[in-house]
Amino acid sequence: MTIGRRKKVDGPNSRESVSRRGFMSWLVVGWATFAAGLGGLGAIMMRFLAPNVLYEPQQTFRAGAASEYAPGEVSTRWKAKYGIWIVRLEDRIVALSTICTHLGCTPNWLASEQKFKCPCHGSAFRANGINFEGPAPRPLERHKITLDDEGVMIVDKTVSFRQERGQWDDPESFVAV
Amino acid sequence: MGALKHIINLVSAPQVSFLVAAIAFFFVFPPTAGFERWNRRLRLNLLWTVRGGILLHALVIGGFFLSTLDPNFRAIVAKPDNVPIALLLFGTLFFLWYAMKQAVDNDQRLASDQKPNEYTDPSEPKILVWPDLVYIELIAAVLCMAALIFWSIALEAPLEQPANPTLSPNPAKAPWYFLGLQEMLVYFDPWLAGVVFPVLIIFGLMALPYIDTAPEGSGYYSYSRRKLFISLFLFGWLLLWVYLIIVGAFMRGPNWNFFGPYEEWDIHKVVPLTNINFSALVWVKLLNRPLPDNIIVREIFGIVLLGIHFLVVPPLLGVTVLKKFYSRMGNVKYAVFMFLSMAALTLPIKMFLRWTINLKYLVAIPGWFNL
Amino acid sequence: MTEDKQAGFWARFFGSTIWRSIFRVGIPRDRRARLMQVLSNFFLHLHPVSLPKHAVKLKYTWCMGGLSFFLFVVLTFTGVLLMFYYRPTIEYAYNDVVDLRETTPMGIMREIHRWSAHLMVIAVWFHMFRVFMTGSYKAPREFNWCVGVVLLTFTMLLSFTGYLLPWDQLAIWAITVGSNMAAATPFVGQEGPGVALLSIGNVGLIGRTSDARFLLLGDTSIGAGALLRFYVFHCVFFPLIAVVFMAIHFWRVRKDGGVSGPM
Amino acid sequence: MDNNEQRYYDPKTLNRVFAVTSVIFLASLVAMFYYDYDREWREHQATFRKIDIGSARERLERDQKRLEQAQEYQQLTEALSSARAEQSRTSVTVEQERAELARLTKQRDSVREEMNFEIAEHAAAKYKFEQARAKGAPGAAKLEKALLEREQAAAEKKLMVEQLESQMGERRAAIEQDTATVVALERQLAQLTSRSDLLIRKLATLDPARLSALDKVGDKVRDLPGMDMFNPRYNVRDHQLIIDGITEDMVFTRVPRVDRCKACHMGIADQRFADEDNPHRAHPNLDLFLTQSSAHPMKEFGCTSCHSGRGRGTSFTTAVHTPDSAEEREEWEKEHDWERLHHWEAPMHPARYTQAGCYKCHTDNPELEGADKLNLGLAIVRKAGCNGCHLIDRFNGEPKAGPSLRRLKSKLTPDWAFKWIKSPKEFRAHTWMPAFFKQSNNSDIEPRTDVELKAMVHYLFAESEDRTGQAEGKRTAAGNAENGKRLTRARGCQACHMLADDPYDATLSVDAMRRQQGPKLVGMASKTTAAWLYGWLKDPATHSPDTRMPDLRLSDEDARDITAYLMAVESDGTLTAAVPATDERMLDEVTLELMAKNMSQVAAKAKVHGMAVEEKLAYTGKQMTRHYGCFGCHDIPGFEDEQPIGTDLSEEGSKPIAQLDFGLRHDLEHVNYAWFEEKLKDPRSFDHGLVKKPGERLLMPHFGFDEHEREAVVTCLLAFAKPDSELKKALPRTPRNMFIEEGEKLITQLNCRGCHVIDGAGGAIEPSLVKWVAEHPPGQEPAAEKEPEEEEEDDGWGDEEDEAIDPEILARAYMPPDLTGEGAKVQPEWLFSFLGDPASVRPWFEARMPTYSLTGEERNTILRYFSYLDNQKFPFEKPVTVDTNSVEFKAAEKMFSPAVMNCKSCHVVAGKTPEGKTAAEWAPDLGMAKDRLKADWTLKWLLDPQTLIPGTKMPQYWPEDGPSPLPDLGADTLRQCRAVRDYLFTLEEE
Repeated sequence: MTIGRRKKVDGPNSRESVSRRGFMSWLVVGWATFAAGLGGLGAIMMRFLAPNVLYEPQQTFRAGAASEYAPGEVSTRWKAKYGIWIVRLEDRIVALSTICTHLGCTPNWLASEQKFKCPCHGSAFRANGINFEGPAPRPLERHKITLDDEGVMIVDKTVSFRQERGQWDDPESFVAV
Repeated sequence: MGALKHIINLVSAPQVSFLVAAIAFFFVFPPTAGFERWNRRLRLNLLWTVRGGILLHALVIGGFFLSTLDPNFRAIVAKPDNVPIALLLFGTLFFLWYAMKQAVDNDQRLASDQKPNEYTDPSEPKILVWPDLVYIELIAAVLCMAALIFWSIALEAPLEQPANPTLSPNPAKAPWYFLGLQEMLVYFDPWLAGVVFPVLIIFGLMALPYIDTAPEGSGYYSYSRRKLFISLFLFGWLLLWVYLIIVGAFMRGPNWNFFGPYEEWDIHKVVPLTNINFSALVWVKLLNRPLPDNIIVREIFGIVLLGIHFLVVPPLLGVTVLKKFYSRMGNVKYAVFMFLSMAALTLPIKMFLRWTINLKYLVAIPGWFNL
Repeated sequence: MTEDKQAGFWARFFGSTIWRSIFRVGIPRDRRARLMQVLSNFFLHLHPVSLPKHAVKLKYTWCMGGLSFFLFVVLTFTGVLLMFYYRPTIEYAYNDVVDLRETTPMGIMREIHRWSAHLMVIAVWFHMFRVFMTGSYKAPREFNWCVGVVLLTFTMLLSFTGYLLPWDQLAIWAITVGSNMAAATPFVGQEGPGVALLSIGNVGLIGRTSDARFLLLGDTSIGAGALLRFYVFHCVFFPLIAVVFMAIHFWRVRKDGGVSGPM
Repeated sequence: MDNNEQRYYDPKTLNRVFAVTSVIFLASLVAMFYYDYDREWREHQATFRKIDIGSARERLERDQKRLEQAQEYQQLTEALSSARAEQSRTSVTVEQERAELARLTKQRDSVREEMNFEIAEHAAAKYKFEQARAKGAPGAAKLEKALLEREQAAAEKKLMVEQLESQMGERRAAIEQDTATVVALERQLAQLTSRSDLLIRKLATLDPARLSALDKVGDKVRDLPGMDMFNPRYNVRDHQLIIDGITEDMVFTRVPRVDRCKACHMGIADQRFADEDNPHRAHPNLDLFLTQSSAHPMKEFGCTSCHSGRGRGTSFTTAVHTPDSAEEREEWEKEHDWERLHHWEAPMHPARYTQAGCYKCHTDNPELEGADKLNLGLAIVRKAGCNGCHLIDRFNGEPKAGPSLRRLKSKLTPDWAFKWIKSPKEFRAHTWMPAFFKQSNNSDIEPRTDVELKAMVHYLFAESEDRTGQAEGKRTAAGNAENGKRLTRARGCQACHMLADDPYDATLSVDAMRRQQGPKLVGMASKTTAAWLYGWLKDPATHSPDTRMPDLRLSDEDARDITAYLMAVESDGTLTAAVPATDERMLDEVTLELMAKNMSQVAAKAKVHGMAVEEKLAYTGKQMTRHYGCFGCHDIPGFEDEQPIGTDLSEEGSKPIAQLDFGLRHDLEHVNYAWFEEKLKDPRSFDHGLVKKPGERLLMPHFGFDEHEREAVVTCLLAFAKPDSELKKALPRTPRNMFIEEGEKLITQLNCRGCHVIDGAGGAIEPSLVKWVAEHPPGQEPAAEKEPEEEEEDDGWGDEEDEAIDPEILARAYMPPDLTGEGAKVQPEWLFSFLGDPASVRPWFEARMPTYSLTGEERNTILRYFSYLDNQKFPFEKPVTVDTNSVEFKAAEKMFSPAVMNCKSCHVVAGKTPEGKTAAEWAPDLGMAKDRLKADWTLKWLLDPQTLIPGTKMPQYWPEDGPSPLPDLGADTLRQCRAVRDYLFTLEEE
């Protein structure tokens, strides 16, 4: 409405005798559609930034048989390639994510102190992934780990389990030993 | 229909079409008063009226779309990368007509001692830029964007096989805006067509305002007061650039053979292209002697001709036909103007000689200078 | 109607310090405001405040200069967007372009970019044609015409360097033909005339790995080096130069007395 | 107010124009969104979802019906509810236990928290002390004390935690005990309903009928244009395969393959979708492809590594599908807007040529199981001698396809040769000799080609060695044609030759081609003399040292009979061409033309003028023989070091289309397979309409392939492509594979599979044998004891009392032995000597292993082939030592008695034949076992004959649950077998 008034004031009306309504509606249609168009361009830009396909490395891998891991062992075998620690706890084997839940650094496993210590802000996690030191807000995530027909463990990084959501009892979050 | 197509195929061969166009050109765009009289007598100036414009557009656009009924024509024109060339063709025609129409109008006004259309009385108030100009600029931009998007939806950008340096496509073409240069490569050595000519074009264009220093005709469309420059500029732009692009894009097929617009691009087409150097032509054919061993002696006729072209003809013209022009321009401007014009003329002359006497090089000093 | 209430709100809004600090002029209600609108706006200050009548007419200018600039802007935007997905290496270049069609969201950006580029070449030509036909290159605009010729050259160079980037057969062969011309440059191209002059004793300075073509391609034939080089030329080097010349061009239009007109 | 307008345009018009412009602009943006969103896979995925839901629902329904009907399920549910009721009665205690556990847990957590602090403090104290001690700081002692305190404190807390945890454990055990029944029942029930549970879980997110209202909205919204960036259901990402191991050729480099085929072919690896329409249908051969357990799991191989096409394509056209027929093409154009994408060099093969893809990796498998068309194509290429004129990598070093022409003179007459070359099919409709003349591009110049042919024949005969009279042998009298006919059938000629009344198969197979190793034996009389034929039969090598015809060790009498029979069989057709007199003017012309290639026209003219007709014939003959490339298939004197005349076909399949010359043929589609098809149909057809001198015309001869054969050959040509994938996925170049490949080559050359089944393929003679056995039931003719030697191999069979035996079963008795598993079975030394001098395994058979003149190296090649094929430890075998006084030996001796195994009832032992059986039923001499058989194999054979040679007549004496035949040795089966084996190895031959 205000826009209309603005134009009305602006418009040199001596030459034309248009009804105010008709005059306004053309203007409103024009600018409203134009604004919508600009919004559309913005949306296109946004959409453009979200890729439809990814070329990430394989998200599932074979982690060997359960017997390859000693009781209590924290294996860093797959850390470099897949970003996974295989940890053999008392009664289960789990696949721990190597991403610190604080700000995404990669902690180090300190065997002498039996903890994962993150170099960025000092968070520390126990072998089972529970956080106990520093700013980390929640335990490390665990990934799906299952046995295939041949008894080989398959880790699937696309599925994760979070302790604070009570997902660590999900049968797919561990392999019983 | 078939016969008509066949005739068009024959006529569109550059030997014919270029020659006809080059001659007709000066009647349509007369460079001198003499040509202008002919232009009037032939009523060619009527092209630049509304009726003439309609006829012109109807002929070209109608002809173009009728031609798309022919599968061979369609196959070539419909290549995505050739679409801009069609756009260029229509655009050039329209703007040429539009500019000429306004120029002719103004010429008539000037002839009857009126001011040109563009003239505004200084006492009249100027137009404020806001909102008139910025509004139409916005409209133009938005329309242009919409047109681009629709164009992009309708036509996929071309993408062929992955680059393979061992397998050249047939024909292998430069981007369309350089097809004029590629066409020149048929007639000249790469260093000339690929390096010297482009540089000359750029410098010639830059030199233009310093050669054409006459103050009249600035700031409005006009023809008759600037006929020499407009005629020469249009000759360069329309015939030596746009025409060659169209030939290069639509009529050069496999093995860079020429194909009429309705001809199928047959990879097996064989055209005799044997050619002969000027030296051999003179020494062996005319004088009936073996070629001399000394290169300079051997090429002496070509060198002399070249000398005449660049060094003798301009002064000669300066004291005869262009006497008034020469005296107006002065030595330096006249020399630069003539050098550029004569250089531009070498292209049609060379083309013409190639078609008529199969001339390869006028002067052939291997490793140094082939022309 | 709640018009009054609204008007009150809007009036206060447009009168607020924040609004006034950003939009100095406000709604152009009168001549002065219309004048100020152009003067105080960064994007519009390229324009003069007022123009003779004929210069506002499409009939005279065809808007070709403005469209050329607009297309340059479109090309810059779409080009920057394409850079998110395109990698100029022999492993990725072609497949990234394939993906633009197959999977990349709004991959039509490539089409817009390519067709804009073609259109820009044409628009620049028509602009030059219009300027010539109105004799607008004459004094005092001689220099600006020269700047325009430089811009024309850069428009084509930009288009030409972009032609290689899809890394397909069209690209490599068009550039092969083009770049071999560089090898024919007199004196500094290995195939060019007079190349033998550039030598010290028996040592030739210009050869396969030291001529104009080599500098252009960064390689003896078109390969990974040329692709990267053309990418940098296309995306950074030439646009920068073109922008500088464009600035001069626009500046000179104003300084040389605005759009030309009859005396 | 604005009193000075200073305006040019009418604002109303401008507003109107702007409004229209904006609307167009907005429309363009909407169109752009739609264009980006409108993808084929989206529709296919939505359809697939429906199919998937339908199938899941159906399975769920079926499973629930099963549960309803299952008694176990009813019982379990009842048991569970009663157990629950029981438990709720005791719930008070359970609740108490739970509360106690919760209390303990809380306490433990609190103490554990303290413990954690203590531990951390301890670690810090430890570090401090270590540092201090290392630096020798004065406060070290104090620090050590602090450390010890910390340690103790931590230990205390730890102890407390452990105690609490053990209490918790007790509580837990108690709770578990109380709830054990219910938990166990629940678990049982879950197991029973697991299938349904899975399906319900699947459908919960998939089936709109099972979604909540809000979920339904989300389900729609997630796939809206623009919204599909947030977790879309329909996408390409989840269906994209990146194949690291198999790369794609980008000319400058190779990059991992990316296949997105699954974005549309969603059900491709799931057998449940076998009956759906494309693109949802499952792959037709999931046992071999795509599934994890198959040889080609999808994750490792993808799709385009075999099928070609553009893996990155996400639309029907850009995936570069290729239609199999004109009808399919039309359908695709209508339904999928299909067009041929010319700018992709590896389009998918049309369905009929799919097997070409196998060859990308399996280039070394001589015969690829399952790829019949490809195998046939390769066999045809070899048999037709394509590699004689065309270089083909794979066939390098193969022998020439046709017979040697070095000793032609004693066999044929020039006139017959002329007629034969001019139109070979007239004489034998199915001959492999192709036709060079009377073709579409040279029938107009017959006078000239006649002269060329005359000259060639002249050259061949002039250069031929004349051995008439030398090798004909002592053929004293005419033979008995009747007996000859019988012999040709009985001796196994049909393994390599077709005989008079043998029909050709309607469609060619690899086995049929084995039966065509040599020419069909008809019309010999019109071709050659009885004397030559007799000599040839007696000793083929004399006539042609390199011939593949083996020595059948025929007696004079047999050879005479066979000669008589073969000379009497008439040909299928007759040669009609007349032999014209030499046209001397034409001869001059041709000679001049040929000569002028190497010298000036003037010199050539002078030279030709001075030549006699004979000379001209000889000169022209040699030149034309070279021109037509006869030496490609035949060994011809004067062409020993000649190079093949044809195009290199090694990478023909990936040749760019521009390099295939279609001539003026615009009626054909310009794709490579259409060119190949046409080239095979009429090799000269691309000359059609072109003006060419005789010497410039296309030369490829006409083979007369039918459509089936052409298809096989074109498959091969498409298969001969640039190597596309990396070797690590192909057969690795291990010694084993290389030896097997080498052996296969030799075995194919010798046509061993004409008689024997080797590695699962071959035994081509079987149909002929069946036919012969049906016509001549055994017993009508005498068992030919007079033959002292014969036939390799055993495999025995037991009694067969029935008189009216099916000829097929009977024929099996006469079949040459199956050599599958030969490497594990026989001793290498024996095989080596056997191949050099085939001795008898079943001397009573008339069919016999012929003598091939194999070199020691060749014999070793075959030996290695069999050994590696069976993964034998080459070549060692421990000798078996036998203690003849052992219990085992005595027991085994007993076995031979009729009461137990009665071996002698079938087997010949030391030359003594079994009584009361026809020769067809006899089994090999057990006396040979010692030298011939491998000890391990014999043991396995005795244990389970059927596994080693399926269909053998050897009974199984130690069936798994049956009675033990040698109770003396206890129940140990292996011990018994070993005893029998050892006993066998003491037997001697006659």
